[in-house]
Amino acid sequence: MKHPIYLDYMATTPVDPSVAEVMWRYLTPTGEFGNPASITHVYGWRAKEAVETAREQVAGLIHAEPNEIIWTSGATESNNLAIKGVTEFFQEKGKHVITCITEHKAVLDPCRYLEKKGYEVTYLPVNSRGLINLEQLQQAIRSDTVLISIMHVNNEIGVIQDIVKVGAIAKQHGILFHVDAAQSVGKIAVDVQQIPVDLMSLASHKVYGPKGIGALYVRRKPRARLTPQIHGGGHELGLRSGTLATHQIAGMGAAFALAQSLMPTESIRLAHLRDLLWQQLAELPSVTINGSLQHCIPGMLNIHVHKTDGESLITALQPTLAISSGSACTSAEVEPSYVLTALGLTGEEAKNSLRICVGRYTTEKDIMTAATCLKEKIQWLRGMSPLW
Amino acid sequence: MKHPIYLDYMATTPVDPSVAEVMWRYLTPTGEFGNPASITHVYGWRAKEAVETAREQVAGLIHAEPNEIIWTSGATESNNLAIKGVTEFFQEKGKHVITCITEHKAVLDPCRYLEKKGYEVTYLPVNSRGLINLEQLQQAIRSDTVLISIMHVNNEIGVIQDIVKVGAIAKQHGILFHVDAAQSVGKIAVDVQQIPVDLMSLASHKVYGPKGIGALYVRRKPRARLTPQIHGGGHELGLRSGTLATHQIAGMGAAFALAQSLMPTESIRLAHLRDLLWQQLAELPSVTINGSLQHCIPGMLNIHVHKTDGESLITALQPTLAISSGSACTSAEVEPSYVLTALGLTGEEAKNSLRICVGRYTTEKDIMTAATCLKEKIQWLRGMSPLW
Amino acid sequence: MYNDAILKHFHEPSHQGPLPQASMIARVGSEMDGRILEMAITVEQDAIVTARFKAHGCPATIASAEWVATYLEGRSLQEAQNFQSAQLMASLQLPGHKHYCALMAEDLVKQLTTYDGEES
Amino acid sequence: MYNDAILKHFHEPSHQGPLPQASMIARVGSEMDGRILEMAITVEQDAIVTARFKAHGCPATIASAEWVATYLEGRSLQEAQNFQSAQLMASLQLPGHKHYCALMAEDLVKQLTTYDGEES
Ligand SMILES: Cc1ncc(COP(=O)(O)O)c(C=O)c1O
Ligand SMILES: Cc1ncc(COP(=O)(O)O)c(C=O)c1O
Repeated sequence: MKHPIYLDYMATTPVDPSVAEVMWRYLTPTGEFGNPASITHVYGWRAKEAVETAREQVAGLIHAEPNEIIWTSGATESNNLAIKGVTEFFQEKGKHVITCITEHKAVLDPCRYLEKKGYEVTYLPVNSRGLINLEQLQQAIRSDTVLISIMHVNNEIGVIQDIVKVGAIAKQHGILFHVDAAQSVGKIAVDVQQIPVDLMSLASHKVYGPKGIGALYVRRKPRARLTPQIHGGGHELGLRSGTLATHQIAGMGAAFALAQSLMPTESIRLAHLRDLLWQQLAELPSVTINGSLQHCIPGMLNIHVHKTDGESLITALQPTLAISSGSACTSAEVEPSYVLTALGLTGEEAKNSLRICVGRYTTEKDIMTAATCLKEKIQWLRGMSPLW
Repeated sequence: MKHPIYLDYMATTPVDPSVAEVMWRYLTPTGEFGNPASITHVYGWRAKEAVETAREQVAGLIHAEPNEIIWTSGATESNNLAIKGVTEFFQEKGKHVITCITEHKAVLDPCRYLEKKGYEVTYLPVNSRGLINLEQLQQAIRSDTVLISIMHVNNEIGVIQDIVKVGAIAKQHGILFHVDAAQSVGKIAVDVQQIPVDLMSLASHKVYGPKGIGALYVRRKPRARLTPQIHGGGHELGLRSGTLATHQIAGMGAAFALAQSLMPTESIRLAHLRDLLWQQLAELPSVTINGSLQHCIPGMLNIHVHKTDGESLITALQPTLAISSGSACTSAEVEPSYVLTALGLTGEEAKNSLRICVGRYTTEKDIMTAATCLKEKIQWLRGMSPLW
Repeated sequence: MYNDAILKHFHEPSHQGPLPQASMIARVGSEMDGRILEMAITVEQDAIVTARFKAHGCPATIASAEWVATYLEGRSLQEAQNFQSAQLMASLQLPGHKHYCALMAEDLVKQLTTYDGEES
Repeated sequence: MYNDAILKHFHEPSHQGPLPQASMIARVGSEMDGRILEMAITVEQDAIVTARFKAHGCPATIASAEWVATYLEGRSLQEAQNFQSAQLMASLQLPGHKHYCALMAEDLVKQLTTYDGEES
């Protein structure tokens, strides 16, 4: 089966071929396969060098110091480490956390876990564009609030929260601020010198790096304190134990360096492709945007195709286009997206929505094919629907 | 610098070239790079297929069912998940854990963490060969013991504990039994049908698979219960959330399948190489074995070179041989191995010990070179020592 | 990921569309539920000549509509009356969580074939 | 991982071994400490002609021994008396946790060059 055009770059990205080449160097018997913790021989030294180079590359993209980067197995673990690590460290200080209703499950589920352990969590609502209200945030703050966790870019609708302002509010109240930046870093400028953020989760596989590796930025000045969540050997300044996966880390480093150099041109190109697609789709009646293009990262489009079953549309598109109805999920049954219902859509409307995301390997030709196919299949489904 | 002969296969192994080829298939834009959780397109389906094939391969090597395999980021995380997951789940039942003094840090550090949280941990001693005493184990069991965690093969001396008997004792008392099998699986036969084990940690990078991926075997019948330690999306039957790293998992699967097919011949070959090396070194005066070859996995040799500084010996060998004085570590200063001191060696004696481990790419010629070089450098150091 | 039988019926239906000369029309489901099945048939001498559906819903719903339309054509009303959801479940190998499509179809066929004295 | 200066002195020492005709011998450290430095010299007309060491310990210890032996040869006892650990630290760029090697060496040279009236 010839593969369809991939338009699901928010779910995951392929590894850039140049990044895969870098990874390859750290694998086989003829490569630098050593354990970075092996201090007694050159295999270990070379591996350690690769790890530290990558640390600089990852730090570089967000303007952090290399020693502020802690390797993890992905943004899910980074979020867990940040949220559970900070609340555990400050358990005597308070047991209240503020987050947002449209966060990724990798933030919400740790919060639910905290609730089971006696914590209180405030889930801020969002407006129809997906943005939180800073006044509501202010009002939610209590004397026992120990952490605010707000994502930078939403993984379903691409909306960018104003984390500079959120951070300022957190700072003003002396509360630690964590940002899930899995979907922003590498796509839009992120500068921890400008953002008053204490902890930031980074993912590799959303930025053309390998899956299974991520990082947590942990500010040094002033130092963000947290309790490690995986113990055993004291790697990563004691914050995250476990053998470092050299090829994965080197891959993430290379991917971040590449993202940094491509961002200026890619962000324009992707915005153009997205606009082109939307221009075509807007010709159809009753197709609307979820969220707001104004606050959206380039390349991202979430549309509500009114009165047109989302699953059928996706299935009709399958031979030509690979897209999704929301975040990648673990169950067989299609659940309406809680992100879209938070914007005010009904369950049915949410189910009739598509997440389309273009990326580094999407061409203008792909977009033309996609637009044609989308229009055709929407019309075809509507043509046999009793609702039209 | 031409790389020295690698004799540190306990620290990590290179990825077998055939395994690296498998990994490559799941990386680049022309490969199966999808997110295994993407259920709406062929990219996701192919990735999921790869994950499930690997699950069968990993389960196959230990005679488990595929749905008993939970992917993690490595044996460190697996140990954390087992130890913290079980104790959290059974916190109402009791707060006592039994383990062994020579466990890997990835077991000991989680235990120390539990102690800080009010748990009591019994650390069983070992005899001069590195084996625990089953009577002492029996005596250590209390009514509030919820977990026994004993490693299968020690990472410094290669000694094999009798986990069948340990498991029988645990079962008899209705206590969950966890085994850190990072250093045994793929090297010696491990069959969960024969071993009454509830949870078993598996590592990929000790078996010619990639670093940064591992698994926890969780018995289904009777079902081992534990609380997840990383939340967010409910992957892996809810026990471990986070995007699955297809290439890593496929690599671990391929590596385990390969280990299974090579084990019969490799175990004989590696035992032979190790014996050959020991035969040569035994010619020197005052070189003795730490632990016992009788209870040791093939390929492994830990020797005490009496009155001969270990760090100087390793450094003298560096241009020719890559070996270590113990486990790969995270600090610059050489600490005496707690495993060796547990056998009864003094700190100085432990420091004057070498861990030598042969592996899949070690040839007989390598062993001859290694033996010559070791003998030469030992004699050279002793020649300039005032102790000789 | 649907099986080939469902996908084939979904991707290449040939019985969708309006049927201006319909003898009977039946409809089950609702927009609120997220699924609607509508079937129109022409009947000549107690035999169903043509069946045309309209459907809104998941791929299994649409595939079921197509399957039922094909099934109906050429059968007598009596025969069609005996239609049971299990036939459709088996033929399309509907997964458990899609059995409701077959149940909807059974309702639909019942409505169509249970002549209530009035043509709709 | 040691620097090149240390490694060169460690891997290729040329002053190790016994010195049968030694004018003086000094020794610091102990087996318990895990390090021993022993230095023997021959002295002619207040000048150190030959220096030979024995050493047990880490690479920095052995490198320091070699460095000191080289340093001593050809110097007068008075000159050698002025030897300070900082010279060795700087020359071999000993990392902080290896400074003790230079301190041992200073002790050793002091013992050697502080003539106590008897030849050993
Ligand atoms: C016995 C044992 N347990 C656990 C680990 C840790 O596993 P990982 O390297 O996958 O973090 C190792 C190796 O490092 C080991 O040898
Ligand atoms: C916003 C956001 N946070 C966290 C994650 C989880 O990260 P990972 O896939 O590395 O587990 C994702 C993607 O899956 C994401 O989009």
